[in-house]
Amino acid sequence: MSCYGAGEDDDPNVLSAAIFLPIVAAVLIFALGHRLAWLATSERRLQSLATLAAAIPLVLLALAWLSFEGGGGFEQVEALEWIPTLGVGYRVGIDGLSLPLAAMTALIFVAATVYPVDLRGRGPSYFALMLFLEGASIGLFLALDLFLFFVFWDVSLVAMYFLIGAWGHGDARRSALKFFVYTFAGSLPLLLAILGIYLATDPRTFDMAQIIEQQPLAGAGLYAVLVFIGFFIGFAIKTPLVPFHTWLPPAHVDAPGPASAVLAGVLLKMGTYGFVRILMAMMPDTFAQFAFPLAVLAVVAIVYGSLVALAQTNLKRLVAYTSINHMGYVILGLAVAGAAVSGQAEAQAIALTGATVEMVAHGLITGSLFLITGSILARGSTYEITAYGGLLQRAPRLTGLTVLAAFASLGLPGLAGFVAEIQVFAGTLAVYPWLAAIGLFGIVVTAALFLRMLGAVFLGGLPERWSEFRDLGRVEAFALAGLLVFVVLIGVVPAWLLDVVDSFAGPFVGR
Amino acid sequence: MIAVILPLLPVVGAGALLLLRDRARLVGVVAVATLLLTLALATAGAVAQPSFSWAWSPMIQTRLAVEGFGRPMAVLVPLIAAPIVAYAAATEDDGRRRLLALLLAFVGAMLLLVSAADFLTLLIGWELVGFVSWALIGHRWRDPDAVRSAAQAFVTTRVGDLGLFVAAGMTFAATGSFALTGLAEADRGTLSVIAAGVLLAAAAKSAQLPFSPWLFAAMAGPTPVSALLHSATLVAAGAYLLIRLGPELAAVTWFLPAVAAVGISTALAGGVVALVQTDAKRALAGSTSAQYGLMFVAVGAGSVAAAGAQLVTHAAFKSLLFLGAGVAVHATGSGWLGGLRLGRALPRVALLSAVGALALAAVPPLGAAWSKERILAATVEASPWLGAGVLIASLLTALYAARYQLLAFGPPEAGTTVAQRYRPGAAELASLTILASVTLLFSAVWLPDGERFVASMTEGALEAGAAWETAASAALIAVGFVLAWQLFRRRRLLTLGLPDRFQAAAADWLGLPTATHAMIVRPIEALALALARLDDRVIDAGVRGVAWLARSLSAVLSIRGEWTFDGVVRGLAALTLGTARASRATDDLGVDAAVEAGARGVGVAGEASRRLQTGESHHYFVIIAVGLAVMLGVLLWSR
Amino acid sequence: MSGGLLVDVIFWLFAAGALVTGYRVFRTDSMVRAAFYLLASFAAVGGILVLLGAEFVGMVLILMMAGEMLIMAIVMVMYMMNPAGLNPMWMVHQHRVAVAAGVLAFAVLAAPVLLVDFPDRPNPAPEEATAQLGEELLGDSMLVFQTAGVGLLSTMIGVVVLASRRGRYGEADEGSSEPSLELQDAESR
Amino acid sequence: MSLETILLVAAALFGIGVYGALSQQSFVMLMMGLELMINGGILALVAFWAFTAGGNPQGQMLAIVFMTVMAVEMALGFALITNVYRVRRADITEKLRRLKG
Repeated sequence: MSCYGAGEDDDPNVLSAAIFLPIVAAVLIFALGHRLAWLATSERRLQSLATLAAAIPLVLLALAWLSFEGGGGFEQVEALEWIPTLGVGYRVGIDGLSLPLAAMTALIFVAATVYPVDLRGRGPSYFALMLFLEGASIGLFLALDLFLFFVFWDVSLVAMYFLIGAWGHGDARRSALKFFVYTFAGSLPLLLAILGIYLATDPRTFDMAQIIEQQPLAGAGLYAVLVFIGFFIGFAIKTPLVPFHTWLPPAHVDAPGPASAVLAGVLLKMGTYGFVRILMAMMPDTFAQFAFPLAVLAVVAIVYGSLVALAQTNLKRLVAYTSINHMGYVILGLAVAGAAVSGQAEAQAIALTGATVEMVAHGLITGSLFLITGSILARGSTYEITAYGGLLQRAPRLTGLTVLAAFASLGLPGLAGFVAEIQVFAGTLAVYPWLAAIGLFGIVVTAALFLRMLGAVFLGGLPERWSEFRDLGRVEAFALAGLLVFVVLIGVVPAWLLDVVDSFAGPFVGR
Repeated sequence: MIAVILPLLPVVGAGALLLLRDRARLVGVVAVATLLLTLALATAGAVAQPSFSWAWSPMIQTRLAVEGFGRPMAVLVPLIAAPIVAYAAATEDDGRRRLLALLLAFVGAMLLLVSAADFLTLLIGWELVGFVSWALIGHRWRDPDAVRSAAQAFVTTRVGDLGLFVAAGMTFAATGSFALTGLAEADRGTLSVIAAGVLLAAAAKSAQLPFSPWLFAAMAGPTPVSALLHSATLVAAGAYLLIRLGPELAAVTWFLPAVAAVGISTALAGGVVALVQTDAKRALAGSTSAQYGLMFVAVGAGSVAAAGAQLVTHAAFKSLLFLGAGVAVHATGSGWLGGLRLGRALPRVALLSAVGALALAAVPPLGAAWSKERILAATVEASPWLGAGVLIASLLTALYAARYQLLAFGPPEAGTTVAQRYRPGAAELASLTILASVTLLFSAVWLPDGERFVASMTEGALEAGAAWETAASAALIAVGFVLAWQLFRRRRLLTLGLPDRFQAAAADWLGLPTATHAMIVRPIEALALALARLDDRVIDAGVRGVAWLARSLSAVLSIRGEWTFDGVVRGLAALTLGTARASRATDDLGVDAAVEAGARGVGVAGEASRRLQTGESHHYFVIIAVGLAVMLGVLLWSR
Repeated sequence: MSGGLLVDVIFWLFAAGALVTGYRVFRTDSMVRAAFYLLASFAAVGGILVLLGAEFVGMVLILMMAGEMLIMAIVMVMYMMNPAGLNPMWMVHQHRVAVAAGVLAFAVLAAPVLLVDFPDRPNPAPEEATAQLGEELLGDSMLVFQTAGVGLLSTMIGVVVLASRRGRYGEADEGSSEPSLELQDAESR
Repeated sequence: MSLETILLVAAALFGIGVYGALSQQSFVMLMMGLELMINGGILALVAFWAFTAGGNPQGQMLAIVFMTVMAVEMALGFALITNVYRVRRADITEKLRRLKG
């Protein structure tokens, strides 16, 4: 782990630009969106502009990716003093974990921003929030300072709250409030835990790289356990792990499609990212203590999530519960990677790689699925699966993309989900074979539920009322294709992603 | 490089098809041409034995190699697929392009599977085959039954896929790589788990008991799909896996007997099913399970070579039979065996089909007879009981082969004239003819060098049967034929004179699907539903706890109420009562309530604290005093 | 500080007087009398201050309170019912709470008195205290003294403005209404 | 006469003042309570000065400031009472319920 140190400052400010340019764009759009007639009169113009702004980080992160060396430490670090007396700094950087996640975030945001949505006459605020959230999310993944991390963490909650509350449907305000209160309640223990780990550092610092090097809580006994629990609650709510997941379905169901995509694709990853970046890296011993219960919880999430999803009749709830199932895979992989076993370094590395890839894959896949549900709602104004049928006849493009996304979600080889799941299970079988065996059950149930959904919505006879069902528009199709292309790319030629992730996972586990 | 191009070629062809205009001749020619090209490439590959390594990541290496039993399979798959695709192009009008593209993709996936040299690639091919079969079975997607059947087939085989998942994972855990050759390094316990996984995967894919019923569901697809699926692709994958890995896994003591047990029980049960099934295609499906059962028996008896030979010969005649059945169904509009007897109406098809039926019954000198004989030899060597089982299976085979041929293509009943509604086109007849020729061609295995060739292709040893074995099986076949003919003449061949209910149950896999549904599917669905309900009202108990706490708190406060400040008391009482009421309400409503109660509690607290504002200065004084006291207390306490 | 037995006796007398009269303030039927009880209490405390050597402060306290209580008595007579205590008067609310709060306050204050060890640095020469104070007032603490004075002045002005009938915004009692003597009535408004 | 005893007396005065301030309905009586509290405060202050200041006159200074505050408070209080009485004819707290948001 000693390889984690401040890197060379050779490629300055690409990362900061990726974080702050969208935020600046958000402010501009918010300030000028209503004033400039050129923008205020055309939502399409506004949307195109916002999409351009949203694409900036994608380009910048692609640049960062190209110059990424994969040496095992943080790279392209940018550091500034912020509150020096407290050891708080503005520090951002990338490694094999944060880079794919940040890039995935940028990609999802582009798709979500360009995706058509009912703006309800408040276009500027919508896009401003989207862009703001994009900056905050990317910032969270790139932050190398606990304080900065927490700032982005909370800020992202606020933005998402407004997106759900103001542009959602159904009981949107209530769901948004629930989402907010629940996840905010999670960020309180998180804050305490951050302070807890901060107080244990010497010299006091919030710098992640330094904390990882210091390992301040090694052998701290009960204190470390308490800090662990604080972090755990914060991250588990966000992930969400099974007993903490009840905010997720209503938030998803009532959120607009793109916001759902962002919520599932990006915000959930913050929890799992925290698990790796903070819990596993900064307090590995304590994590190892809890690895087995965590793995059990993950398996419960896998099986429970898939079973509950199987019983859903609401399309969006179904997808939401499969999210819980998939995040279970992630946590399972992490628990395996962090377990205290000897002689299985290779399996643990593969599990960690798998979990990381699962984060990316789930972001892309579930992001697309949620965008698709948004499109279906826009056309059919209901999520009830039984209300549909035979849509293939009217909407082949929609069907094709949904089939692709659904099969990716159920882990079909050649698509991203499989690359992740096989690695997670290969690793788990080496460390916790029985848990893996139980978890595999989830794979079958997921297959069953997606096939059932596909059959009920897209195949079979077309009910009379959908005889005028519109297929996906060009923009929608392109946005989805943009996400799913990467799903296929990761699935078919995973090396480009796995190399980057391995540059993090290998040294991490081989510690 | 051939190793990579081989599976890719059909897929590229499939992509090309989708870009073409939907004309029968055009797409058919392109599809068949692709397959012929693939066939040529596969033949070259089988000779050159190319291999290709490819790194997913530093930790994961994958390898494609045309080697071992993969060589004959790589040739077999396009060989069988080409006539089937030609047939499909000629007969299937509904979504032809899609169907052909999927069939090509099917071939590509299968080629990937057979050229996989590591578990990961194997698993990829394995699942892709399953996926394409889903799309193929659900080809007539407007029919909800087809959709359901496709899902059933996919999910059932996916249960088996888990076995392969486990096998792959355990291999990695034990050896640090996914390579098939790594099995030798695995320790006994791990190998045992891997063996179990492989057996599960193979049994599910090859429609062995207890997974057999999905094969019936697969009948919902168009005929060419069934023909391909039963012969050289999906179902063959299971047997292929066992043939490929059987020798390495034989180190696990229980493995071979288990394989044999699964195989023989399926062979017998499948035989019964095929014998009593009244639907032409289903009867064939039953026979498929039974025939793959025999292959399992062969592997279990230690002779992968015999199993491999059986797999190859079976592919040819089973696709032939299916296409014949397809023509029959086309001609009459129904597959009910009681209403076919197309011997006069379709004489050429009947003749070609007869070749297949004879091969199914294992009549020498057809290739299938040779492989059946080697299986018998191997099993007798391994265990007399197993040998006896195989003999019974042979009798059943002869019976149902004859029954099928007689009922489907036998002479019509005297006095009935079948209206000529359907005349098979040239492409159909050509396909059938090619497949029949291939079946006949496989007779070459009886030639002196045949044995050596098979042994080299399957990398396994063969043993010649004793003379009595050959005689016994020939006699049984004869008995079977005679019996069938007698029953046919007495018009009892269709139901064998069994009572309806028993016949129906036996025909439907002896009630297995119903049992599966009742014992596995239904409970899982019920569990899912229950969990979903639970989830909707999660942490009920927690809420009840909160409500109880609030109620008791308010009770305590009301007792001490005299001593508390009126304003504060009112507020607190309202707060606690409100919380209690709110949480009780959520409790009743059952909407994941702990959080809700919390939220409402906050709301009520806000309401209550608003009520603290009485406007009475002395109340305010009290509050100030209390606040001061609290501050003092904190100060004192914190010192 | 040692003052001998006499000082002690006088102190106890003063102390008892201060407490008893202080208590009587709230236990008399006449508000005027209450005002004088309060004055007495202050006077007793002033006495103690003198005993302690703070003659100036003690005397100022007595003088000030004398004036103040006279004003208070006048105010009572002006506004309040029952100024002469002709009828029994018992106008309290939340009595028990108030008692509890009083006792509690005493307890909280008394606890540290009994528990804490105070430093013992008595004043060396009490006779000079007043002189010292004078020097302090017009020397180092001049600013404080002045500030207090200015504060008093502005208070006076403010008070006059507040209490005058004709204010900046017209008649102070414009639109006012006679409250009924019934509390219920007041509540219902 | 020791520091402790004086402080106890002061505490008792303060307690009585608290009781009065909280219990009296009449504004004037309420203010008397406040006065008593301040009274206790002054006593304690001077006692501290006398026993622990070691000759530093600033304790007395503080007492004077205290008294100033008391005077200000009383003056303002009476003025307010006068005003309130004029406007609302209220002389007891219950009649003044406008202190409500």
